[in-house]
Amino acid sequence: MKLLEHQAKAQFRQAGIECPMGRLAHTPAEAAEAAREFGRVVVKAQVPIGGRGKAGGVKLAGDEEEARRAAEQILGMDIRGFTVPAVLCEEALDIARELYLGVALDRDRRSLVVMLSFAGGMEIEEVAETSPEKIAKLWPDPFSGPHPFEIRQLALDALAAVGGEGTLPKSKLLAQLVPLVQNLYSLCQRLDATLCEINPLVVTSEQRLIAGDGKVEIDQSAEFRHHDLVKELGDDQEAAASGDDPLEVEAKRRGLTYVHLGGDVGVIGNGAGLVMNTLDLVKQHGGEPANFLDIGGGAKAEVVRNALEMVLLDPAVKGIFVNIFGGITRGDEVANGVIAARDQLGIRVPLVVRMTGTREEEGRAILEQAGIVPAVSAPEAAEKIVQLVAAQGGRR
Amino acid sequence: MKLLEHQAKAQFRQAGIECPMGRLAHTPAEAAEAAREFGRVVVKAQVPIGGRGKAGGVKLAGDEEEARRAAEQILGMDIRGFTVPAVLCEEALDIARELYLGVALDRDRRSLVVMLSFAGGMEIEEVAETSPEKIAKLWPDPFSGPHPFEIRQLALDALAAVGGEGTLPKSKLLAQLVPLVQNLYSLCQRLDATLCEINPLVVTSEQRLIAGDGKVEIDQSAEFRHHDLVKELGDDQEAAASGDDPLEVEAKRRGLTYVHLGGDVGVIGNGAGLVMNTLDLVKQHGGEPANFLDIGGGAKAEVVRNALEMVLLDPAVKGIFVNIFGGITRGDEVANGVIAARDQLGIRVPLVVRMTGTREEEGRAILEQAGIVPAVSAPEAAEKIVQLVAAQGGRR
Amino acid sequence: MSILLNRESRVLVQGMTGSEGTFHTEQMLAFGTRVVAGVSPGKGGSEHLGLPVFDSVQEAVAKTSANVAAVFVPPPFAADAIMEASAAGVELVVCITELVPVNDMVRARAFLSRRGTRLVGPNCPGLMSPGERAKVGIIPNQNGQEGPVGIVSRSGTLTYEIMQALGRSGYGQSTAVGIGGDPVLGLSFSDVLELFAADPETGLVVMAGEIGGADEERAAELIGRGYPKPVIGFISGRTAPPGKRMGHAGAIISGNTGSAKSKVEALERAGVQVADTIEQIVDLVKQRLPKPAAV
Amino acid sequence: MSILLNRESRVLVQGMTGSEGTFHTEQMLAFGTRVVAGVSPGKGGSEHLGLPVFDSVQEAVAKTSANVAAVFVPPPFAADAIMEASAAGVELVVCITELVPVNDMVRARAFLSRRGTRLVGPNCPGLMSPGERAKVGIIPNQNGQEGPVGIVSRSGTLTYEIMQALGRSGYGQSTAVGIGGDPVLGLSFSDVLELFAADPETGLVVMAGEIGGADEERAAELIGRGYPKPVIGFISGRTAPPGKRMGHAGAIISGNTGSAKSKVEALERAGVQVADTIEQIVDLVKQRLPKPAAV
Repeated sequence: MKLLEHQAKAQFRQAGIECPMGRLAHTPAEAAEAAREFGRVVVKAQVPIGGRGKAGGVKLAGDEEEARRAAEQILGMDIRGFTVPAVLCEEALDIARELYLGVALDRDRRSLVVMLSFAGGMEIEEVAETSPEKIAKLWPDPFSGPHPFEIRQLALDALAAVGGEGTLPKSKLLAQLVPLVQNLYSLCQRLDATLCEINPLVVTSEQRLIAGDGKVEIDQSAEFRHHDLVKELGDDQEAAASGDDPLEVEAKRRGLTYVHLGGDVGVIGNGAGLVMNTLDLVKQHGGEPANFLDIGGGAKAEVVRNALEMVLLDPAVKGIFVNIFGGITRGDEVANGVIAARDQLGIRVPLVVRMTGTREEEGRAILEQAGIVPAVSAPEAAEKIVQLVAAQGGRR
Repeated sequence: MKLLEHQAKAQFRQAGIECPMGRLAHTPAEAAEAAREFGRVVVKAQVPIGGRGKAGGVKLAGDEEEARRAAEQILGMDIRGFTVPAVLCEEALDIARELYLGVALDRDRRSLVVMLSFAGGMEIEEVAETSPEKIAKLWPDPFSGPHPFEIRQLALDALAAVGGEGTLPKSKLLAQLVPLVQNLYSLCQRLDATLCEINPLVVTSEQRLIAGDGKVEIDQSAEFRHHDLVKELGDDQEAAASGDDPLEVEAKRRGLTYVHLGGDVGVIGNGAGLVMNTLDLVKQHGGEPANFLDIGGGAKAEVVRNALEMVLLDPAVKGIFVNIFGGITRGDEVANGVIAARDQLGIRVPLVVRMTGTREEEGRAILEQAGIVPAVSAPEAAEKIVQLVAAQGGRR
Repeated sequence: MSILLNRESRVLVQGMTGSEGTFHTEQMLAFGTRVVAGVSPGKGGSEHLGLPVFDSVQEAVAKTSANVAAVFVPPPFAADAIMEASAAGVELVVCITELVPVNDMVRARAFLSRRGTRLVGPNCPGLMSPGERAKVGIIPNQNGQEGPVGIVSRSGTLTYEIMQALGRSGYGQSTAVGIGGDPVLGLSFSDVLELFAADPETGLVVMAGEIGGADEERAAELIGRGYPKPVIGFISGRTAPPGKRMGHAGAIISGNTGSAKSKVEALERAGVQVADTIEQIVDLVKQRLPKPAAV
Repeated sequence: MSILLNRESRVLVQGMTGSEGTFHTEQMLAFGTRVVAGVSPGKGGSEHLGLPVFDSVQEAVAKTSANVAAVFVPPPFAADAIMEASAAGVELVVCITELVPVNDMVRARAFLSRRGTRLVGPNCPGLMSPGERAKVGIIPNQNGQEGPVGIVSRSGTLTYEIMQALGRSGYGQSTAVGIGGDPVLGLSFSDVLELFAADPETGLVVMAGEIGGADEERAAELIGRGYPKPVIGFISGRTAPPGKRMGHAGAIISGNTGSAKSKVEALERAGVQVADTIEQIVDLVKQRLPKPAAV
């Protein structure tokens, strides 16, 4: 899950990382109060998506009145599909320079990578593309974490990449970065995060390093180790996620790996590769997939029923293509699930089931007995479902 | 520093290690209260030394009255030189078996070692000598700590060493030991301890593992990382340490590495090896060293003054032998310190200074100018001081 | 011949006594695999499916000389099981378990790389060497057919599809390897391609990638430097919209990186023919390897 | 000839700009040591004692090809400095710093052993190869005298005493090594004895141990298996009462383990003559090595 800025910063603070003083405001009055407390403040929309600044979701306010007005403008605003439920009001920092500091999963190195750049701020993504040499990198041993000497070298490398022009003295930089990077890396490991990012990492005019913004993404597979936190943060995010696709929200609640795609052919399969290939097949045959839904390995009948029900919640769906190749998943289980769903849910849209692999015969027998004819090959099944949906007036 | 049992257990609890319910009592009334709360209790003297049980410092009390009486007997008792200032009153466990679990520094392997034995309890030291194979050992990588699979193997090895007779089912043992060992090891690392020991680790009749007693020793060199804790625990120990040698307590306060030995020849040197050899020399020449005092490497004049003052606090001292071989320590600094001390403290006992090594000439010159004749060789100096002390009526 | 797994391989199954472990161990045995032991901490000393069960991999290896481990334990314990197998001296670990925390795998990878242990997976179907009657994992038995095609794929079910489609045209496999769909994997496409390069039975390699990551691009670089055998490529997820996470923790497109387009282009630049459909894979194999080896 | 350190050794000093670092670097230079760089994070680019100062060991090694590091940094940073030197490819690290936390050293040792870096110390006087005019550490220059005696000792000041006493009788050193008095050390007595065994200049070894630990007993085992050169032993702390910690974190007697008696007996069993006093060391050396090499 992605944490909102104020959630990320709460984690940062616990980890010993300095953040600006601030408070969350749900009303313009609360924003004004923050300005009374902190003076000049930045009012920032709390939405789980980037590009807030460009969308007008971040405003500087010099006094209470300005803070009230900024909050009025931002609260309830729509930012790329997300309605803003709250703003974070933080003391405005005296910014001498903006660095970038992030700990992220590096798939290629199969490791976390620590990235530091003196060319931080809003343009970091452009920097990453056009002058990647300006981002110094460190791949720490995952058991030891980054050693102080490695962090110092990272800082020296980042500094050398901008010709040594680091705004604050080298010794001050090194002294502050060592604990900062250690804390951020520990936090990333402790939260089982795949991303912990500070951008900008602000160098203030007093030469202190302060986290200007924060991004944290917790690995979904590891959420079982962070039940309480995920629940707490998730509840808090419900409001912020109001702009989320309601079908995807519902799927998450049901524990299903579902992506809403907007077409009219419901797709269910087992294994992400297979489901993606199924989407490709539907497209190749002229159809428009309504969704991606992977029931995963070893799915039982109940999961299949749940998946069918989920797909049918999308009113655009005019037919469903179930594509199962049994490995861990067994044909008989899937067949039972399909039949249970059809009977209990009274499914009326066309249903094409293609099934092969483990317990294929048993599964086919069950389907046939129940009057459902399974398709033999995936392309054939794709063609069939696209035809059936088209016959119902769906897109072709 | 060594933690008292109740201090160690407070650390255990914070680390997620289960301990019996209990409370510290400074008076018999408080002990009775504990019995009212917990029922049958064990009343245990809190002293920083082993062998409490044999000395009568541990008593079982069935009710409030018995607890009061036990506390009356134990409080103020002298256990191997320590006056008992407080007792820990804990619920009496229903003991099915006593295991031993410890994390300790293994000098030979240059590593922490985790030790587990089913032959735990009071006899563990005897077991270690007579049947060491009954203690299973694990040397974890210090960066990863013990992996769960390693802890399971440790448990299996310990179990095999007693023929598989482990009192509780293997799966329950493994499930409880994995987090327990991880927690104890983490605690040891977090506290910079060289020993974290649970003995006995009690298997209760409900097959739970509970820490019956606890020993923790924090590495003195690492105390700078644990200032608050060491201060807090140290204050608490002051009372308990009432039986400590007052000279050693004072030396600790002065930050000096001093051991009181009971003779009449005060010894000061730089480098533990040199000081130990100086003690050996004094003994070889028929003298009795009053103390060991190592001023360490690079000592400045002020440290030397402090050391001389410390040695003179021992009323038995009839002469002082200062033996300096300069490496990091410089002869001129030592000479200045000796003179400052003599002048400020008005030292009247004989003083033999032997000095060689770095800035030896400068140091000798300073001493000679001030009227102190430095000795040439260490044996010669040892002989001289023993003679001088004997002349004062000291032991020979 | 084959890669990674052959008839001499002695397999132990971690988590054998669980329901998935039981089912798939039966299937492995039915395929002919030399499964020699199960490992279930706390159940050591018992028997399951006629095989001895041990408390630890160390004991299992000591008693049965197992050199391959199949991991069927639940996600919270999977990385530890992988490291246990490596520490016990097992040469090849195949982790079937899905939803293993990514940072657990980062640690396990670091642990294994120090010891030189090979890992396939996690979140993978495992591998099968049909000519050797050896399988570790969950690839359906009926898909195994001896032959000259090496298959390496990120997706389990797609591997089966490809095996089945090729099999129907008479093309069996030397070894089929599902490397798994997670962001942090053991063997990569490149690693497996190098093994296939050295395997005399393998005449051609089918490499089925998907969106996300850069392993396909890395493999393309390897092939581009000169690869001794024909390679047929396939990339799934080509119609997936960018920025959407497609189930596999691995399968997400962020900007241009890891897109199907980038992968297809990289492969084609390296001289790899990339199929649009599984049927086309079969056609391309037929062109490059006109005679399927007799089975 | 010598062990560990010779006239080709290129030494960098970590913490050179501090007061101890400055003083002892001057002494090392005066002795003839090829000190090539200092390392002080944050002070890179400056000069000190006429030598370039770098921000990191990595940079210092890249620019000066240093292969030996002397560590003079304060205790909280010492273990990190040791690991930094090792990671930068330095072959020999000599840590003078005392009071380094024991668990820091446990980690540093694990780090170094993976890379094969040699460590002397911490809490040691370092080493000196007088014939090579090379010294790393704090052994007083005036004690250095070229000759056939290898010295290895746990105590700094005792090392100086022994060097001085032997020197006055005309016996100089091939190399004198103070391995340090801490519980967790780099090179052990055994490690250094093995190096002396292979050094043609070393005709005899003086080994000065002390109470605590079992390194002396281990060394006795090594010697007992057959050692090519005479060894003279010495153990300090023989009159120390048991259970008392004698300053060196290392020097504590617990029960029988690590007592002076156990060490003396182990050495004598291995055929080592153990001296009671430093004067007796000189006598024994004279017996075993009648002619001191001309200097």
